[in-house]
Amino acid sequence: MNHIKLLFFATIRDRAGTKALDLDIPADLTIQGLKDKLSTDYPNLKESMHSVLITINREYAFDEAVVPLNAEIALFPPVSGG
Amino acid sequence: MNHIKLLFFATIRDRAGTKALDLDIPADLTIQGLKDKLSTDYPNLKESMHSVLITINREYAFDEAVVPLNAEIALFPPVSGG
Amino acid sequence: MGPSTLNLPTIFSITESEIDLDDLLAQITLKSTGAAAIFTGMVRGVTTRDNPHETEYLEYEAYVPMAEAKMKQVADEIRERWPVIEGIALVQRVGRLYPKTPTVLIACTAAHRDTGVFDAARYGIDRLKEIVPVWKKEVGPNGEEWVEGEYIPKPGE
Amino acid sequence: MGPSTLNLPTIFSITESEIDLDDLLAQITLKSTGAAAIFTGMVRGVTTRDNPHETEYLEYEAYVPMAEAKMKQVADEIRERWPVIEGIALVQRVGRLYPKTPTVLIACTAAHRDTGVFDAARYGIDRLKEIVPVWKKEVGPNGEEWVEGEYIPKPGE
Repeated sequence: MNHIKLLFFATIRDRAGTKALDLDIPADLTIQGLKDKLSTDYPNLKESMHSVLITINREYAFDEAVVPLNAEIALFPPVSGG
Repeated sequence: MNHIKLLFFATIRDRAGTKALDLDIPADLTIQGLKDKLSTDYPNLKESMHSVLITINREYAFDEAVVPLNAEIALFPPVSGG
Repeated sequence: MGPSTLNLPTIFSITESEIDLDDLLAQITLKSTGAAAIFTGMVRGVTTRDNPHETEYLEYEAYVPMAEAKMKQVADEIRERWPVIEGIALVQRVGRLYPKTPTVLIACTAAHRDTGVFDAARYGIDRLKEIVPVWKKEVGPNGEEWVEGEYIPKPGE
Repeated sequence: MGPSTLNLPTIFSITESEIDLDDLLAQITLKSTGAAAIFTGMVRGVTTRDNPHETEYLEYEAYVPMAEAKMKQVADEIRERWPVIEGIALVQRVGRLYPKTPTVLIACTAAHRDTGVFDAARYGIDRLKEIVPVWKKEVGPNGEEWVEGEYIPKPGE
């Protein structure tokens, strides 16, 4: 198992209903696998999983990436600062 | 006769040795005529007359222009602000 | 040549405080600096383009540690593209911000104005709006709505 | 569309006082403003391009009433070329100014950053250095020397 920390921002946080979550996931889970798991466990997030940006340890990550041990994973919509 | 006010700036002022001068000139004198007169009356200014910028009443003026009555004429080198 | 890159001032911060242009400019001005290009964005109270509307305030939030790291990355990208740049400041203000308030600043300094300092500042704000994780919610007479970005970062960004 | 040109803030001044960027920016920010491009020039203490040298200070002087009229003209030219520009500030500081001190500022505001606000500011500083009657004398370890401009205004400028 892999113990990770999830952070949610903006619209994703609103839908998740929380800012952060600690989660245990299988050791070789990919980002795509994590999205699938979140869609199942948190139905409110399902629709967002198509357009969500995901970071692993503060770097942008993509579907094929395997989630590293004790990773800090953030989920958020395209940025809109400035 | 035409009574005009001359203003000198930067290098031209240094060479003229004064900031301002009141001058009586013939009524139909052109800017070129004024330059010639200044070259004769103030030998220090002669060399500067090739590259000097001249304004009549705060607008850039050229050799053919006739100096208007009671004009404010300024003489200065190309600008270097900023 | 100018001072080595190691000593060049680079400021990047997410802050809740007012953006102080004069102070930031002073911090990125070296003895060899002769020019600065600065961009600031502010909250528009009235928008006429695309979807005309009024704004009461914007509520900004950031993923702070990543946002600061990505601002540093934007500064590094600027220095790689325009090696003449001397100082760089990138500041994003967060929290509840009202119309006319500066929300973001990008400033670049160089010895002269004709070697890319304007382009560098322009690049900085464009890039910040692509990869720095900051979001804003708009609150107006018709309720509130998250402003949607559109850029999808590529691997390695 | 934005407010009528008549009410748009235009600041132009020759001053002996410190240039206050935050104050000037606030003065040219409207409710419809979302972006500002600002250029500032400062006294370089160390110059490496062309003729490398050091500068102790610069002594600026201006033909004040004409300089302010020409700054107004530069602002008018900016509005003619970029009608989206909302506020404009042009400030030239004069007197004895030391290295790192901002000497000149051009700031332009607009609703958005992608409709010419950067180009307008760039145009403003280029134009100011062509037609606004201001001169500077440079004082350094080897004595003093007037800085020579090179632009010759054409009739009607």
